[in-house]
Amino acid sequence: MAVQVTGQVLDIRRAGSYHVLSLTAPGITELTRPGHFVTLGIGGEESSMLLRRALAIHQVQSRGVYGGTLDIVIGVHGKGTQWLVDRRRHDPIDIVGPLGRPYVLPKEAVSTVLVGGGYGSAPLFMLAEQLRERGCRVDVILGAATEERLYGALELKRVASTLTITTDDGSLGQRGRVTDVLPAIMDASDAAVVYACGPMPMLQRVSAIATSRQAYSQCAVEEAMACGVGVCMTCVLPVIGEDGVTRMLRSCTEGPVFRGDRVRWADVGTVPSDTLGAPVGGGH
Amino acid sequence: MAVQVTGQVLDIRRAGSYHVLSLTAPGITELTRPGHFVTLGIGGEESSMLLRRALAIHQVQSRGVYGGTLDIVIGVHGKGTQWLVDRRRHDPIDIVGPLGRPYVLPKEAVSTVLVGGGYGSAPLFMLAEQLRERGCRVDVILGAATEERLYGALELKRVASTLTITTDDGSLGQRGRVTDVLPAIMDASDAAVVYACGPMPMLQRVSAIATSRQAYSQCAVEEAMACGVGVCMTCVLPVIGEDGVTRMLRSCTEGPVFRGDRVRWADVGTVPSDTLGAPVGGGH
Amino acid sequence: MTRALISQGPVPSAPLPAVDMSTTLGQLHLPAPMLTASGCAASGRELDQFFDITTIGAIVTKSVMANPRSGRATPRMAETPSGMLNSIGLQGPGIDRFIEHDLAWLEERGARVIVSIAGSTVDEYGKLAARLRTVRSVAGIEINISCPNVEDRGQVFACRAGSAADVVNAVRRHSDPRMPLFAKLSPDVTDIVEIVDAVVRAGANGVSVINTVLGMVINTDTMRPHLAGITGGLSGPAIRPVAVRCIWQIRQAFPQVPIIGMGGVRTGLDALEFILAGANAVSVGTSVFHDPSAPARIQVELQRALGERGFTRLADAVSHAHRPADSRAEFDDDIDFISE
Amino acid sequence: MTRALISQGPVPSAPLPAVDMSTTLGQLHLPAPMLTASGCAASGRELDQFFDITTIGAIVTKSVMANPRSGRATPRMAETPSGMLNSIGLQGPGIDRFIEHDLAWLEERGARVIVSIAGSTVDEYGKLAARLRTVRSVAGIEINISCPNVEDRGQVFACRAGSAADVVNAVRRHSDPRMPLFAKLSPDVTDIVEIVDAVVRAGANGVSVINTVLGMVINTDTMRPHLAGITGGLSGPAIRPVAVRCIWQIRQAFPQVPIIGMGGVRTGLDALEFILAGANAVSVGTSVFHDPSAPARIQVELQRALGERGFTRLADAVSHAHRPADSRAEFDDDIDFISE
Ligand SMILES: Cc1cc2nc3c(=O)[nH]c(=O)nc-3n(C[C@H](O)[C@H](O)[C@H](O)COP(=O)(O)OP(=O)(O)OC[C@H]3O[C@@H](n4cnc5c(N)ncnc54)[C@H](O)[C@@H]3O)c2cc1C
Ligand SMILES: Cc1cc2nc3c(=O)[nH]c(=O)nc-3n(C[C@H](O)[C@H](O)[C@H](O)COP(=O)(O)OP(=O)(O)OC[C@H]3O[C@@H](n4cnc5c(N)ncnc54)[C@H](O)[C@@H]3O)c2cc1C
Ligand SMILES: Cc1cc2nc3c(=O)[nH]c(=O)nc-3n(C[C@H](O)[C@H](O)[C@H](O)COP(=O)(O)O)c2cc1C
Ligand SMILES: Cc1cc2nc3c(=O)[nH]c(=O)nc-3n(C[C@H](O)[C@H](O)[C@H](O)COP(=O)(O)O)c2cc1C
Ligand code: FES
Ligand code: FES
Repeated sequence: MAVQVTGQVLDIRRAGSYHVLSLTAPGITELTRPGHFVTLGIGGEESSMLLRRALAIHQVQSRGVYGGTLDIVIGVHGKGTQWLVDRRRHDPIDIVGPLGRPYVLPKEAVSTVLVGGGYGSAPLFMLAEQLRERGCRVDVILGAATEERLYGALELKRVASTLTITTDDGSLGQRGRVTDVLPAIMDASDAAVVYACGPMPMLQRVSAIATSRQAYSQCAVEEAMACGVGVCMTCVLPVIGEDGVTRMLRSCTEGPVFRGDRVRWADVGTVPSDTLGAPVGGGH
Repeated sequence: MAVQVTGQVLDIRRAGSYHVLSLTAPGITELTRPGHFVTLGIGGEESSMLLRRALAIHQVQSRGVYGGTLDIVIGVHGKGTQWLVDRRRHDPIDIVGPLGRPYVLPKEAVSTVLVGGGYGSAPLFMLAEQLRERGCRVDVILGAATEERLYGALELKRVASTLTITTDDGSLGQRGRVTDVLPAIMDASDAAVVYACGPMPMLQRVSAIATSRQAYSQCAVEEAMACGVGVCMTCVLPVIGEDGVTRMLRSCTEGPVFRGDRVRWADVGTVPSDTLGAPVGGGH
Repeated sequence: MTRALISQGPVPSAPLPAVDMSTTLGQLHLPAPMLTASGCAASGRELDQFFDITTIGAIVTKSVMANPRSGRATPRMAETPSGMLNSIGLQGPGIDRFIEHDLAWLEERGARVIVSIAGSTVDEYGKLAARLRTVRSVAGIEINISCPNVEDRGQVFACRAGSAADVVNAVRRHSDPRMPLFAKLSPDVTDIVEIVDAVVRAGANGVSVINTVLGMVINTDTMRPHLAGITGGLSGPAIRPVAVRCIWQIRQAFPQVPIIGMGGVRTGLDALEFILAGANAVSVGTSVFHDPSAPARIQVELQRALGERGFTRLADAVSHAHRPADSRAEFDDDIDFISE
Repeated sequence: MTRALISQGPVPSAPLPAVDMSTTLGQLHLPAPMLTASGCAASGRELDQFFDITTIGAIVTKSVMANPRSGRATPRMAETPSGMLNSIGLQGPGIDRFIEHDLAWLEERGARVIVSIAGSTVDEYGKLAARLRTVRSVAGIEINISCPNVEDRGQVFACRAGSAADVVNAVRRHSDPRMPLFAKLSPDVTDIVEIVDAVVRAGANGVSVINTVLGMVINTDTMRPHLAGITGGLSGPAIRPVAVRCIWQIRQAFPQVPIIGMGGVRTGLDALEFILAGANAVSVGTSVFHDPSAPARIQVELQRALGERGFTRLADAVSHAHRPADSRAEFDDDIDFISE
């Protein structure tokens, strides 16, 4: 269940190369679970940018004078995200959410590893807290190209059992990639679940590492979305169902969180020939 | 000669039902004469509104810390003017100007009457000052539907020999129209020129009254413009040339100020059949 | 600032004027004129959380084919100025599962449904129509003929009068004779009136215009076509003037043919424009992606706009822009000239 | 905020990369690829106050007819989402005054000129070509065939291969055999490749695509068509994907035909998109109304964009998006995955 509300900008602040936008979002925060996302209308009524932008929900505050507020972490990518970070206090923003399938939490108090790439750490905060509440061990790995593209390391440190940082250029933490350190960290805690959010190639490798260690992986993907609510079919990727059949599933409603071992990572961006209803011969 | 500059909003304030926008406009103010206009880019870079909006230059200040500023008076009409009045201090605005043919000033110190309808009074301020500098008598008539749609009566009073106000509803000044009082005022001063700015039907009648009294009229028209600089041919109206031939003239470059007796007011919005190159038979 | 609140959903700020919003599309009577555009509302379920889908005229479902279909590879969309390109490739569950799953839900929900069908061959269209004959809850069929004909070098059915008519003919023959059929046309033709003529002769009860305009975007980073499908369909407000023109041309040529209009409708005034041009009902497509409550919001805005213009029946506004000129009323010399 | 400064004119902020910007359109060599679109720059004079018109490739002048022409009644334009409609009706001074007045000025100014011509009959086109034969300063002729043929129920020449070819044929016969001729095509056809085939066979050296898309706006206040001409031509960024698609289709079918591309180009990246799709030169139309220095600004932005992508010659980028897929380079599994 998602709702559409007009929120207001409460605050916008920089964090490294990102911006954190706090919005009032009455009615949305109450329903939010880790891994949910929102879509925001861009550019005002006379905007030439028709499509909403999808952003992971970072934090929610359900009470307080504003009756529900949420934070999102924005990396400026193009004109829509630029518009968002140019907002000022009290500006209205049209919000739809919470959207998507959130992370699935383990029933038991197992060990977990959370892996975030760049702003992909944003949804891991709520997740880490809820896992801790359930008694899970939570080891966190954050990676980015360079220090200023890490988000929230200090805050995550507070809630994590361990925090490991990697940067491509070695400007903070270990030089290298999150997947360089993941195996050892999984092994140390005997992790049963890996939660990940970040670029597709990262998710692919995280998922492979988890699977090779008989662990579950829960990966939040990022596919271009036109509607965000499941009606347009733009955001699909090939996913293997329980019946062993590959289908093109909508990442906005059947994701963005998928079981890593179900996603045909190497085939993302294609329609594998054994997909249900795949083109025969000349294609569609 | 017009220039294109990025100005900055210095101030925006209400005046009755209008807004007065003050902009830095280095390079434009120096060239401005009464009757000139500017065009402003609307909605920012990702705007769906492609066309610039034309606005009369109300006042210019050529010196000062900002190196040239100008004021315009805006009546909100649709989404573009709404966007303009929603600007805040320091917002950038793309300005092209000064554009058009300004009012022609008399060589001698004759009596003049200035007639403004609604925000049409905006360009009359500079005009009144310059006419007074030349020793002309300046009687001003302002009219509007209702009091709050009059602009600048107090300020104009200072520079005018007399100021007469009419409103359709009688909320200020005489109940009626500017053309009800124009004949008597012209006769009283033996006016040689009438300067007018306002809606087309007003200009038509002002021009007829002036002509019937052997006076010149200088009317600033308002036609929808796509380019404002003379390249698109959208802003035309039928005007009789010195050779007696009617042509469809561009109001952005051959106007906006026309001699009232040259404009075929009753035919505005049509192509009179005796226009140079008019369609024969079935039309173009 | 408060203007942004317009996208807050269908909550009216002032009491709605009393306007009879019902409309008639040949034999099909609908209590309200707004529809969802095929492919932009799936089968209505997802939108039902944003507005009550039974309050609008009907849900037009995503074009369904005979068999399950994966659609094309991604990227399937690109944002363009005031529009978007899509190249979905008709992903869908196939007619059987669609009937069992989607139509059953819509029936239970009490929504009116126009089912959109698509085929790769004339035969497939006929089979789809035959299959739907057994289903009670179908109020009408929209025949999406903007599909490549695999039997004719991938020529799009909608682009030639002959192939367009063949498809409609097949559907007509296999449908209940009382089933309202709407042929959904492509604007990418030299003469749309000729196509309308062909499909009406072939048994269509009305037409839906317009489908998307063929377009393309090159990604300036990869320096290749952005869409996996290379070309895609342009939709959204960018194409609205093209849609209005098509509706106008069709209404000029066929004063009585029922028209479902679509293409870039975003507000009640846009919908009014379509109705004045000749549309009997109006579908909302891409705007749903911008505002998931758009169909219901626009319906309310339209009702208000009609009331403000003195209409008490939507039907009276249909084709109103075609009325003969009445110069006296419009060029009245005595109008209040200082209206500013 | 600083992004808005982009419309400040062609002043580059960093040194421009060295890129050979010259381009070749058959026999016509131009030092730079940006042109003005016909009807959006008059004869260049007004724009010369905003940028030096000799720095761009050429001025394409407003389509001129044999005799003076008043154009249509107003309103002649309507703003639409990311576009505009126009219905000017080819207002102009007629060929004689155009040559004496406009061409003479352009020659004196030292600008390269492509003259656009338009006619109501095949014969008129021929006469215009013959008249231009006497003028030295014409670098090329653009034949605007998107005009109604008064001898054939107002059918637009560009919409049928036969009439399009007839016009081009007449112009070819009356022109200097070495005069580069470009047929300016309408996108409002079922198959643009077929039209290109016809005009090239008839003697066109290249094509200009696209002219405006037929559209319409209803004024919801008067509840009548907004334009005095009822329908009008849609231009601006809204139609850019349609233009890119047409250029792409033509380049796919004709690897060598020179193409002047236009339709909604607003930035250097837009121009690059056209070039990658197959355009050899790019015209700027409606964007001039938004930013009168657009052609020069876009040319600078294009040069920068080419340099950033490693091109040293514009010519190497032409049609680059058609290059065969090279999967290795593009789907490299080893890319830096935490690039964010
Ligand atoms: C479920 C989900 C969660 C996301 N969470 C975050 C987040 O927390 N923080 C953050 O900074 N970004 C997040 N993104 C990515 C964000 O949506 C894009 O950066 C943004 O849409 C880019 O818009 P733009 O106008 O700046 O870029 P442009 O490139 O100008 O956008 C053009 C079009 O492409 C789409 N697009 C471009 N890049 C992406 C992308 N990476 N993913 C999806 N659509 C894209 C845009 O939505 C738009 O429709 C998320 C995306 C998804 C799908
Ligand atoms: C020479 C000139 C001087 C002007 N001076 C002033 C002034 O000092 N103060 C002021 O408030 N207004 C002035 N106007 C009118 C002003 O340009 C319009 O009110 C404005 O363009 C409307 O834009 P919009 O987006 O608010 O309305 P919309 O109706 O949304 O505009 C849609 C399109 O129509 C055009 N348009 C609509 N109404 C007019 C109009 N009345 N005149 C010209 N184009 C129009 C717009 O420019 C735009 O392209 C002047 C117009 C001209 C031609
Ligand atoms: C993502 C998407 C998918 C579409 N799928 C279909 C479809 O399956 N069948 C169909 O007839 N039209 C389809 N269309 C076209 C729309 O129904 C509509 O005709 C077109 O988009 C113009 O309307 P709009 O501008 O309101 O979207 C689709 C459009 C979009 C944007
Ligand atoms: C106001 C206006 C006038 C035009 N006049 C002509 C013309 O005289 N001859 C012509 O071939 N094209 C004419 N065009 C079409 C443009 O040259 C161009 O093909 C079209 O507008 C698409 O490009 P754009 O989107 O950059 O404007 C005109 C376009 C506009 C907007
Ligand atoms: S974004 Fe529309 S279905 Fe997922
Ligand atoms: S507005 Fe373009 S010529 Fe006047």
